[in-house]
Amino acid sequence: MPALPLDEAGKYVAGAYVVFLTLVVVYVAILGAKIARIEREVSALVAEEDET
Amino acid sequence: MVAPGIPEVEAAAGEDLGAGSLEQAPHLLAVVDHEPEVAFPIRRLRATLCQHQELVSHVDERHSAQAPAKLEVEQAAVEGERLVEVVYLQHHVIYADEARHRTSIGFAAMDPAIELQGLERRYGERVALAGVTVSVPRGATLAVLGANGAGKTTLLRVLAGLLRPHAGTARVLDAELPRERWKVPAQVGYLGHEPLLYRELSGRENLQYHARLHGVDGSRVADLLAAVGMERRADEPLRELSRGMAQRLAAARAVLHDPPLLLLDEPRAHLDPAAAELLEPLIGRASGRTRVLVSHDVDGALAEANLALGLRAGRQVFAGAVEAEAARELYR
Amino acid sequence: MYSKGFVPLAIATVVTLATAMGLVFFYAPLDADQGFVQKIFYVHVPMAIVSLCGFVAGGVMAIKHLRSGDSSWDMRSYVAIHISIILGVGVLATGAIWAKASWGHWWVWDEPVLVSFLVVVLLYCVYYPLRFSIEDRERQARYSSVFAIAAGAFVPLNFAAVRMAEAYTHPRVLSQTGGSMPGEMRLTFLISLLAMALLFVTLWKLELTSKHASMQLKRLKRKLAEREVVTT
Amino acid sequence: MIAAAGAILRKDLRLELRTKESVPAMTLFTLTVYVLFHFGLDRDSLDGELAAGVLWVTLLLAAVIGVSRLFAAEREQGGIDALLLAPVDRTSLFLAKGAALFLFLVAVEVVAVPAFGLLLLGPGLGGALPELLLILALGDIGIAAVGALVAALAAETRARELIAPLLLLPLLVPVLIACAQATEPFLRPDQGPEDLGRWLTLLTLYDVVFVLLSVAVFDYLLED
Repeated sequence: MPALPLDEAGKYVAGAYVVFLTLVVVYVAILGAKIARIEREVSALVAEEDET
Repeated sequence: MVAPGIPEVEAAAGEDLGAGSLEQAPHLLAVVDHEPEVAFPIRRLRATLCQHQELVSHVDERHSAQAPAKLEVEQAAVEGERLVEVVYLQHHVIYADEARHRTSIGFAAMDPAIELQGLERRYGERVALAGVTVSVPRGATLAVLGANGAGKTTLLRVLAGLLRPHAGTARVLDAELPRERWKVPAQVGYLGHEPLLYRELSGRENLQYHARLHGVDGSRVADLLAAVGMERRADEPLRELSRGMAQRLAAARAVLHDPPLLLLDEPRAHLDPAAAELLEPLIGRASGRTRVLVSHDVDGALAEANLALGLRAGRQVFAGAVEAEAARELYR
Repeated sequence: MYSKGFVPLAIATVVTLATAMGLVFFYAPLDADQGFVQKIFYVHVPMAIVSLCGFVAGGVMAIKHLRSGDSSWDMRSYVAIHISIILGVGVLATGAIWAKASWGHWWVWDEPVLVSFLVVVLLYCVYYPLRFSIEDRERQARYSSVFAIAAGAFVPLNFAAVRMAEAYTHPRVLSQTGGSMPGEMRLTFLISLLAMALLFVTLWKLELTSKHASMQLKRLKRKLAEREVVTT
Repeated sequence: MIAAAGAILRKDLRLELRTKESVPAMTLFTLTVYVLFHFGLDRDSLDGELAAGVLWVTLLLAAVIGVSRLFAAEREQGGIDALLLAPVDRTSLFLAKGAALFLFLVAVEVVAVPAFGLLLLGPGLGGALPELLLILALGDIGIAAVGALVAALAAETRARELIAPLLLLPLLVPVLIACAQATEPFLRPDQGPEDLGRWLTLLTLYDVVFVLLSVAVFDYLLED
C-alpha cells in the first residue's frame, strides 16, 4: 500500500485526533453539567435552610 | 414441688386468669435454677409471663450451690398434670429436654429464638422496615400484625435469611444475620404466599425434591403426605390441584426438615376449616415450634400468640402484649 | 473523598498530553511505508491499551467489591468501565479512520485489535441496561460486579481467539508491533501511552468525585426531609 | 453439594420431560434457521467455512432460547426462594443448571447436526465423527457454563429477555471462532484436520476459565 500524499493523509490524521479530543471535551462538558446540577441543588438546600 | 410455689406468682395467676381460661388450659410453667447469677433472668421472665396472661406460671427460684435440677424437673413434669409448658434456663436445657419429652409438650428456654434490635431493611431508597425490636422466646408464638404494605412479609423474609437486613442486629436461633445466613435454612420452615412448589410436578415429587435438598430421608415424605391428607392425590401434578391443596402440600414442605422455627405468612389462607384443623399439629401452636405468624385475622392471631408485633409503614407500633382493640387500630 | 492529589494529577495529565502531541507531530519520524497516516497510531493504540486495561481493572475492582462488600469499589469499577467504554468507542472510530486512510475501507475484518474491540464494546454496552434494570442498590452492585468480573476475564480470551483466527486466515504481520519500532517512534508512543493512562485516571477521579458528591447530596436531602417530618 | 446439584438436575430434567418446553423448541428453531439460511444464501448445499459458520451460528442461536428459559420455572414458581431456604450451596445450582443446559444442547444436536448434514451440507459428515463429537462437547461445555451464568445474571433484571441474548452472544464469540474454525476442515470435500489442536486448546482454556469463574462468582447472585 503506497503512502498517501500529505494533504490527503492530513485529513484523516486530523479526523482521528478530532475524534479523540471531541470525546474528551464532551465527557468533560457532561461532567460539568452534572457538577452544575449538584451546585444548583446545594444552593436550593441552603436557601431552604435559610428560610426556616 | 410444683404444688406450693411462690405466693406472689400464684396470686398473679389467680388474678390474671379468668375462670374460663383456667378450665381450658392453665399453662403452668416451671423454672428451676440453682445459680444466683440467673436470678435476674428469672425475674425478667416472670415479668414477661405476667404480661402474657395465658402463660400463667409457677416460678421456682432457688439458689443452691450445686445444680441437681434434673430430679426436680422430672418431678415437675410428672406431677404437673397441668404442666403445659416448661420454661427452662439454658444452663439446664438438657434436663428440660427430658421434661419436654415426658410431657411431650413444648418448652421455652430463656435463650430467645429470635432477637431483633433496631432491625432495618430498605428497598432502594424506600424504607420497608425500621426500628423493629422484639424478642421471641423459644416455643412462643409471635403474631405480626399490620395493614398491607406495613412490612410484615419483609420481616418474615429477613428472618428466613432471604433478605439481608441493612441495619440493626438480628439473631435467629443461633445465627447472627446476615453474617451467619447459612445456618438459618436448616432450622427454619417458611410458609409464604407462594407454595414454592413446581406446578408441573406432583406433590410427592415436589416433596421428594425438597427432601433431597434438605438431606431428609424420603420416608418422611409419605408420612407428611398422610399428615396433610393428600395421600390420595399425591401423584397428580400440582396445577390440577386446588389452591387449598397446594397450601397443604406447602405446609408439608415447610415442616419437612422438622424445623424448630416456623415463619408463617397467612398460613390458613385458602384453607377450609377441616384442612386448617388437619394442619394444626404441623404448623399450629401444638407443634411445639417457635412461630412467627403473619395474619390479618387479629382475634385469631392474638388468640394463638404469646406476643404480638404491630407494624405500620415499616415502623414498629407495639411489641409484646396487646389488646385486640389496640391491634385493630393498625388497620384504621 | 476521591479528590486527593487531584490538582498535581491534572497538571501532569495536561503536561504529558501536550508533550505527547508535540512529540507526535514534531519529533517522531514519518513511517517508512505509511507516511503521515501512521500518526493515528499514537492515539489509536494507546487508547486501545488503556481502554482494555480499564476493563480489566474494572473486573479487579469488582472482585474487591465482592470480597469486601464495600460498595465504593462497585462505584470505582462502574466508573472505570464507563470511561473504558467511551475510550473503546474512540478506538473504533480512530481505527475506522485509520483503516480508511491506509486500506481504503472504513472497516477491515483482518485487523484483530479492531475486531476484538467491536466484540468487547458490544458486550460492555450491555453493562448499562443490566445495571440500571436492577433497582435494589445492593443487588445492582453485586450483579454489576459479577458482570464486570466475567467480562474482564473475557477480554483477554477474546483477544487471543480473534488474533488466532485472523493470524490463521490472514497470515500478515503488522508493521506496528512494538519490537520493530525505531527509537524515536517508541519514545513518542510510550509518552502517548502515559498521557492516555493519566487522562484515564484523571477522568476516573473526576467522575468518582462527582458521583460521590451527588450521592452525599441525596443523603443530605433525605436527612433534612426526615428532620422536617419529625419537627412538624 | 454434588447431591444437591443432582437433585436439582433431576428435577430440571423431569420438568423438561413433562413440559417439553426447551429442547423441542430449540430443535425446531435450528431446523427453521437452516431453512432461512437456505433461502437467505440461496444455496442448496454448503461446505467448508460457510457450512461451519451456518452450523455454529444456528447452534448458538438455539442456545439463546435454552438460556432464556433456563430459570423460567424457578422465577415463576419460587424455585429460587425454595433453594435459598434449603441448606445447599448456590454453586450446586450453577452446576445443575449448567449440566441441564449441556444436556439440552446435546439433545438438540442429536437431531440438529444430522439434519444439517441432510439438508444443507454438501460433503458427508461421517468421516470425522470422533473429532466432531469432541468439538461439539467442548463447545457445549463452554456454552453451558456461560449460559448458566448469564441466565442467572439476567434472571433478576427487568429486561431479561433482552439482556440474556445481548450478554450471551458476545461472550460466546470465542466459542464460535474456535468451533467454526475447528469444524471447518471436516466440512470440506477434501476432509482433513488442520490446526485442530490449537482450536481445541483454545476451547478447553475457555471452558476452564468460565467454569471456574462462574463457580467463584455464582454465590453472589440470586441473593436477597
